[in-house]
Amino acid sequence: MIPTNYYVMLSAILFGLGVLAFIFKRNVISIFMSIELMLNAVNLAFVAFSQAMHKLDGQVFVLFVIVVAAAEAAVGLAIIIVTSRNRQSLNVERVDLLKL
Amino acid sequence: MSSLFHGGHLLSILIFFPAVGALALLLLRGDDHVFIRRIALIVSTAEFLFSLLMLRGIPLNSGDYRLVEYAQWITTPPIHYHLGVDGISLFLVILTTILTPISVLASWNSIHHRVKEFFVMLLMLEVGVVGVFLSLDLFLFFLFWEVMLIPMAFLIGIWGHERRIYAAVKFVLYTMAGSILMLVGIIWLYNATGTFDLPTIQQMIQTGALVLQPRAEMLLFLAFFVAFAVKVPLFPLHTWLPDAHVEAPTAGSVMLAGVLLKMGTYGMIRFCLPLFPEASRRAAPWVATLAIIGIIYGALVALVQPNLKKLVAYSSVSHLGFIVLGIFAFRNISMQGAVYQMLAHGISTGALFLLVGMLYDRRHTFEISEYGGLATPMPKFAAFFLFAALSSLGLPMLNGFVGEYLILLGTYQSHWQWASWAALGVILSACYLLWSYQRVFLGEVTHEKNKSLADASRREKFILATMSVIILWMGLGSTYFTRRTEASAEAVIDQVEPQRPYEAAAPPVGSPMVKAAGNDTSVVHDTSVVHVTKQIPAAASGR
Amino acid sequence: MTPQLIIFFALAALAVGGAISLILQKHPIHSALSLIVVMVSLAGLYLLMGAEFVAAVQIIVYGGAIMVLFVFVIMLLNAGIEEHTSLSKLAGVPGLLLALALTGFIAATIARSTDTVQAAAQPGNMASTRDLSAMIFKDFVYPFELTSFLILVAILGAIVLAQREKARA
Amino acid sequence: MPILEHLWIIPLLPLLGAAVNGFFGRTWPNKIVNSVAIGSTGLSFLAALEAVREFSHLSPEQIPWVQQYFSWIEAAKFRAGFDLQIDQLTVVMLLVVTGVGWLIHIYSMGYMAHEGGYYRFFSYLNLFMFFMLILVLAANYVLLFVGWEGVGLASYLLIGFYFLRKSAADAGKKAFIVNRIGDFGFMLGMFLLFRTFGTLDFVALFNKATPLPPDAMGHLGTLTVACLLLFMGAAGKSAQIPLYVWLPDAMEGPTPVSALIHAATMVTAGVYVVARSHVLFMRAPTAMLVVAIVGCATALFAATIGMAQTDIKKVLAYSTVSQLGYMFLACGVGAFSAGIFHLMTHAFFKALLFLAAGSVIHAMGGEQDMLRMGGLSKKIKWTFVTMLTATLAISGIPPLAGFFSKDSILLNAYMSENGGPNVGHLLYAVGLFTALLTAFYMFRLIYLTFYGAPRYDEHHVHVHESPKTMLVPLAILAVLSIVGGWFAAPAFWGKPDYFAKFLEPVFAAPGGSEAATAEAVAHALETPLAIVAVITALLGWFAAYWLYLKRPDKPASLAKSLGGIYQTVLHKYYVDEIYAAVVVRPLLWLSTNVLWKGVDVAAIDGSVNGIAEGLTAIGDGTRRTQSGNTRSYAVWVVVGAIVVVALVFWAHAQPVLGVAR
Amino acid sequence: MYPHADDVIRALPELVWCGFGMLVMLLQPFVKSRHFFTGLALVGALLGTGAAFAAGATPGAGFYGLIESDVFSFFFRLLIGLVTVLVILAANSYLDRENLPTAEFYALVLFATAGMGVLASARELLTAFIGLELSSISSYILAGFRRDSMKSSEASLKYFLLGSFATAFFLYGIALVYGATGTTNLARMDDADPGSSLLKLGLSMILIGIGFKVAAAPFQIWTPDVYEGAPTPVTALFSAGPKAAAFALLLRIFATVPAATHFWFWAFWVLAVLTMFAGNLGALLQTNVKRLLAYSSIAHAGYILVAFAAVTFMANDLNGGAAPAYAAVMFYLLSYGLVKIGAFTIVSEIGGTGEKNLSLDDYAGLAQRQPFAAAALSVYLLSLLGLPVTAGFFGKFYIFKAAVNSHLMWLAVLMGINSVIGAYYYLRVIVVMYMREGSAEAMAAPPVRFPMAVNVVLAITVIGTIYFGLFPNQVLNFILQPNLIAR
Repeated sequence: MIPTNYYVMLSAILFGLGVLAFIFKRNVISIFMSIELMLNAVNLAFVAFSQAMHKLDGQVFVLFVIVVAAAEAAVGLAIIIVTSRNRQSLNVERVDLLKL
Repeated sequence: MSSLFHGGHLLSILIFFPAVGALALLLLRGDDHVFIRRIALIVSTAEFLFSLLMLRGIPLNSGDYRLVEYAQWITTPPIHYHLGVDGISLFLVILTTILTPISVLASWNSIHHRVKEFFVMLLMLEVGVVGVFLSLDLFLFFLFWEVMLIPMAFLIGIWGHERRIYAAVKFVLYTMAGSILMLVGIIWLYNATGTFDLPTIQQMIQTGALVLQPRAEMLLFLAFFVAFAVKVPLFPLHTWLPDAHVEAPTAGSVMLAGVLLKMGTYGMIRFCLPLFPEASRRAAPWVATLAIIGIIYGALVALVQPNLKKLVAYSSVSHLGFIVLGIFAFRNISMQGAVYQMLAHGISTGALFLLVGMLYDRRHTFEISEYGGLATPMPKFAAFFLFAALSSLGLPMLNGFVGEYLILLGTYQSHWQWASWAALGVILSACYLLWSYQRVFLGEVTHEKNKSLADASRREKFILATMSVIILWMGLGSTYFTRRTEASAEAVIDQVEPQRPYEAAAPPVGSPMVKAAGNDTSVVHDTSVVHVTKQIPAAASGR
Repeated sequence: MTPQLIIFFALAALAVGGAISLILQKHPIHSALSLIVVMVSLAGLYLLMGAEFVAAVQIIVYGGAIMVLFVFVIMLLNAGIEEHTSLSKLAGVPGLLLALALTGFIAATIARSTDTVQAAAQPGNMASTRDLSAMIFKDFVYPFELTSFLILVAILGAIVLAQREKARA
Repeated sequence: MPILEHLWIIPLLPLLGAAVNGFFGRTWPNKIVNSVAIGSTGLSFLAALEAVREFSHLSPEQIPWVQQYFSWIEAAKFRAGFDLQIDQLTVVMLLVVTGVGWLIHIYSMGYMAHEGGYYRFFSYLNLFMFFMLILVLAANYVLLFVGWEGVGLASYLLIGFYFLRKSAADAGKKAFIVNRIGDFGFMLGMFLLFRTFGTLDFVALFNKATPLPPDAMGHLGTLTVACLLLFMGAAGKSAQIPLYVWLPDAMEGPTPVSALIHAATMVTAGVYVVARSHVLFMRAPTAMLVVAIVGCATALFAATIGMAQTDIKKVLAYSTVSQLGYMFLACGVGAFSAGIFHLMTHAFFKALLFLAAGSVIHAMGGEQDMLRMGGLSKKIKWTFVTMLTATLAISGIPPLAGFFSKDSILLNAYMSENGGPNVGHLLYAVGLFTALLTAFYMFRLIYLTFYGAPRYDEHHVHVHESPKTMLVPLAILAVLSIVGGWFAAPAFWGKPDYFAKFLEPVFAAPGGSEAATAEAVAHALETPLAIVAVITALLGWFAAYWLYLKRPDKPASLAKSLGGIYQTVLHKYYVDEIYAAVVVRPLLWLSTNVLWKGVDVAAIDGSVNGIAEGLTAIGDGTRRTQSGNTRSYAVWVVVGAIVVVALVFWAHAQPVLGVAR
Repeated sequence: MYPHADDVIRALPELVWCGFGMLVMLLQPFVKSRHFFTGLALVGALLGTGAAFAAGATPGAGFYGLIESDVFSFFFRLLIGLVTVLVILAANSYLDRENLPTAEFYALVLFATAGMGVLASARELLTAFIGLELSSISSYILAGFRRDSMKSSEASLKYFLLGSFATAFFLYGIALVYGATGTTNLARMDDADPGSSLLKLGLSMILIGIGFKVAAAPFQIWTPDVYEGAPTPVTALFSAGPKAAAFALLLRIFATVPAATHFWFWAFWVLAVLTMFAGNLGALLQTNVKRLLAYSSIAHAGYILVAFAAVTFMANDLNGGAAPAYAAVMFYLLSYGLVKIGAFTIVSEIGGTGEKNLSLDDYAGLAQRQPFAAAALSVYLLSLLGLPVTAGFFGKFYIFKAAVNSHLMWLAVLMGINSVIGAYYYLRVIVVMYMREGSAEAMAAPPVRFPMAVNVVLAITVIGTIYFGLFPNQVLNFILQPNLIAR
């Protein structure tokens, strides 16, 4: 018997690591990956809750999230491509034309 | 046509006729300046004539709102298009409507670019100001109060002098800062009463249907008061005024000094006192102190101004201090004086600004040191200037005296210290006006350019003569005005500090002076006396 | 300690390790591989909880399709080792502390929460794929349809953005 | 009684004259301007005479005769009407004003003949007449104040008549402002009276005041304060210490103006007001004492300055100040009729002095410095004779007018027991000494001007007698200066003083028997005191004679031996300088540097702008958080997350309600 | 038969918008005329808006309670539809000028619109999430639509990264709420235990996600950059549409989940203050008009949050005390949407090819060169400033009223202070247009001729702004219906 809390705690930790990754990665692709990490954390929580409450909808949500993540990935990577084309750099800190 | 004016829409016409005129001007081609000026003059003169029709609707000794218009405008929250005129607003409206054509005339030759827009703005300004004076719904009042800002800011900002933009922005920001608080106050009041209708709220307060906690009342009072104090302007909120005046074109200054400042004092009379009587009473010493500081301070600063227009501007600070003092002395006499002084100041300071503007038209400077000895090349002009200055410094038989005298007289009745300090302003006004008059007009002509200045032209003479006649008439026939303002002014005072027949309030003669002064306030609060309270007509009277 | 718990901790450690590796790796491709590790270990956890379908989708769509896309793009853009700039003052120590604080708070809240979460997760066979499909196509048909538009948008976006312009000046 | 019912005609005529000349006179020849100006004042004089004639037929109950024309100011319980009133006091003033005024108009015709701005001059002069008549006819304080301020205005305009000269413009301004300082007190006095009595109409107010007991000595009761405030106004208008400084400067105006406004009429308005308010003053012994002391001090003070002046008009100006001091002394000791009497005689001889001085100046081609005159008696005989008459009159040589009036004042001062017996004697002594000085400086003037060797360049200055238009008024005034005092002559024979008797209804002394004994004492003292006074005057005369005719070298050496004292007196005790240093300059400095540049610009605008700048700086800071770096942005999001979470978890208490509904 | 016709009708606007989005895409290879797509998109937008009436006429929950067709969603669908119509009209000339693909653009706009519609009507968090993503992903693409522009692509990247970041929070919040209540359907959460810390945490996370969308400080951080970088018509859309939709979701959460309001008061209080100041202070020094308007958007979000503070405060008032606050939010969104679209349209037109003329200096003397544009922009600015006779005045008035109503005096006062600060920079633009002379070459250049469609947009927005500034009544009464939001 694994308490649901364990799962959710793990999801929280993963989510937090995702946040950390978002902040500390410089490469836009890596940053995007950290978002995926965060979404995975969410999924873990959904499944854990779903199981704990014997409700299926949590798992349905996971599927939706995965679809959304896929769509985001497509668009996001396209955006990354455009940016890298325009700037010849993938370092997010170099993308700072717009400021103040 | 006549039924239109009889049928109770006169006030609406007064408000919106200039707007129609402005719209008509907008549709005109912009390059025929003469035509545009004429249209503006005709519109504003017609407006003036319309406003005179109000006089027929106001019987003597009536404190009610007359010519009331009442219509639902917005249902949630209930906001009404509620207009009405009483003795206090009556002449302020007429003052506005007469100063507008005069401003048009004064701008005849001094405005060269964007002429059409100028007159449009002038007329829109009139719309706002007349609206402010005629609104009996707090919301409507606030609306016009804000509407008026923009035309004025444009007048300053587009047709003003060197630092016009700074002045225009300062003007708007100061006023807005004040009025936002007022908006909060208005809404608060609405929350407490469920209505924006001024007469209704007044009645609720009078009948005790609405009882505000002292702290709340004071905050509400302050919310309104600060907005008005900025407009007046009361020391230390006055610093926008000199800038605005100096930078504004003549017409702007005339309207600003003539009527816009009066909106502040009008607001105090119309809102602060009747709605928050207790708070008004508590605040009165502070307000009076500020007013007195303003009187003396304004005068002293005016005294040392090297800039003629700024001098007149600071003199307004001083004069308006008198008005505020008169209002917050809570005596019938001083209130009457304040109402009267509002009109008188409008005319005499308006005249001074016109004169200064005419000088500017000739020499393009306000620096006093650039002038000197002008009485030689332009004697008539000098005579007019002196006349206006004398009226401003309160020479008896001219308009400035009556108001000032009544204010001081009334104030003295309850607070002799206030009146005594304030009366110093009377000395100082003579100092700065006569000194500046001397430096500008007397002595030998020192600057070569000034030797050939033209005396007042026919147009200018017409303007100045009109102003002079009004000055003289107001100085002699003050009863024509005071009889019409009396009942309304007393109605206001009755709500703050009901007054008994005079004799009873007199301190025992021969009693020590200081004690007498101390006694007086307690006498006023003596509750054993039956107050002769005037009933404020309910809003229903007009419905 | 039950075996399940041991498996859980092993997978959890793997997941957390993968996540940390994601952060620490300098090369994006390594980060991507670390992410795959996380995903796979999460799939294991799903299995542990009895959500087989989700676990499968996780592996196929996430670990497979999406991560492949990532790797592909990394290759396409020829992304090298991460340039280590620190232009953002905020994203240094303060960022670290803030993020840790947030994480800590969330974790602490969850740990202290006394409601449903405390109930033990039931590894069970209730998550039949049939039920799932019924739910998707009945209860959640509207969002499901919307996701189709979402994918359409994604395609559209990819075309609009990444397409090389025909006549580029 | 047509004129009595239409009293307004009397002031209105000069106003019309002023208006007509003011608006149209610019293009008219002098003759028409003359006819308008002199005609209007002449008619006004005639109307006044007619009014007095009708007045004499009134029964005592009808006096004071009040006519209400229209309400000028109304507010609540306050009413100020355009109400005119005539009683014995008014009659005296009316006749003096219109009569002397008219004469001076005539004189001006000749004096101003060659000046520019002729129409302007007469317009102003008529305007002055209008306001002065309002002042004396007013039936309430407010209307009186109209005249009061109005004459101030006219005075301002006339002093500054030669406005191209800076000194003239300065003097006009100074006159107006100093008067305003007095008016400040006057206004407060009115306010206090209104507060106390609820009216400012003379009749009603005095009726209410009459039953009141007097304030105790040294006690600032309402009446005392009111009287002191009124006296402040009077001191301004009548050039008493400390507000006398404007009057000598006012000599910048044309000489007829000095004669009319700054000698005969306007400056006596203060005395008039005090006399008019005697009901109040009688009940304010402290105020009375103050009036007496100030008057007395002014008399002495101005006389000392007068001794050292060399400008002929300045001498007369200080003399005027001094004589006004006498009048206040009289009022202060309760001898109102004596004060008014002196007012009248002074109007005659001082107007005469000024006009004669004008004639001298005219003759000298504008020269005013006595040190550049001398030996004129032969060349301008008429002027000399009339001026000598006036000098004798002012010095108090019997039987000229000044003798009687001054004697009456000194007698009353001597008898005054207000504030203790010795006070009266002290006042008397000072008054007497002033009389000595008066005789001295007046004869000094005569000797310097008309005797000795000419001290001017006879080749350039062609001394000539003035035209008839100027001499006739001189002659008339000379006659009046001689006979003007004879009304009071019977007092020496124990008969009633006609003048005092005429004014008695106005100044009726309270209490019968006391007054009777006082009268007896007075009669006993009359002659001895008169003899002393005459001897004193003669002493002054002789001193002047000795110093300025017999030993003309002596004054210079005397001045040298007096050193600092002489310099001080010559420079008028440096009062102007002190005022400038203590009041004017600090005020200007304060206004400029503290109020304007300090408070307004630096403090208020500075803080407003400071707020604006502070906001801008914060704005800039806010802007800088927008660094453009996505990583920082992410941290901001985290910050926000923490803020939100923290607030949700730890700050969910409901806020304290702002107000009860 | 499932889904029922009613279900479809209740979701009809979104379906129409999506349908037309697809249609546009499908026809793209076949039709060369650019204006055809404008027309088609316009028709689609209008039809979708019209469908809102159909949906409004069929009140009730749809799709097993995932969405709700009530007055509330009707209002927001109309608002969003209006925004879309205006944006489509305004974008036409911009796309021509910048030579951007039209069909794709309009398709994305329509999809985004549909996403917003979903947000406005969703009554279930996952559906809302999908709607949010639909509009967000479209927005990311639209922001980078000028793909060879550095700024545009940067805006797109930042928006995408941060947007996804925030979405993760949002999603995590949904997960936690789900964990706490066992459901994601708002209507079933009415018995949720307000004391549950999991619920608190979940709702906080949701607030973070929505706060990001509505640009509440400190989540506002992306706004200026993205608004500046995005193509101007897209900026217009951003400022009016997604914001309204996100606020709609928030309002619905409040209305249906009583537990939600318990803890949020201070959060909204603080966010409102931070947002107002962040927007207004940041705008003070801006010289780029587009960026200035972006900051102004932040400030206005702050004002709306003031009303939200009032909502949360009054939510416990059983007598429906929160109704005026709802009304304030909704009216404000309407007035503000009109104004912002109008303003950005003018910025777009004045900006010229490549968005060159965005600086304040480019507006100097505009009143003389283009009096009508200057006048229109002045109307918008005055409305933003909150002067009477504009809709913005009433918007602000109602918010003040809501705040005062809830005794949030300090908040009202702070808002007042902000209004004054705001007045400064709005006035500055007006001052520049009217009171400053333009550069010689700018004055000599022929005035920019606005295309018809743009003029229509300006006319609609100006007239709307003034009309609602005079007669806010109908809208307000409409909002203040007792059955505004189905519970």
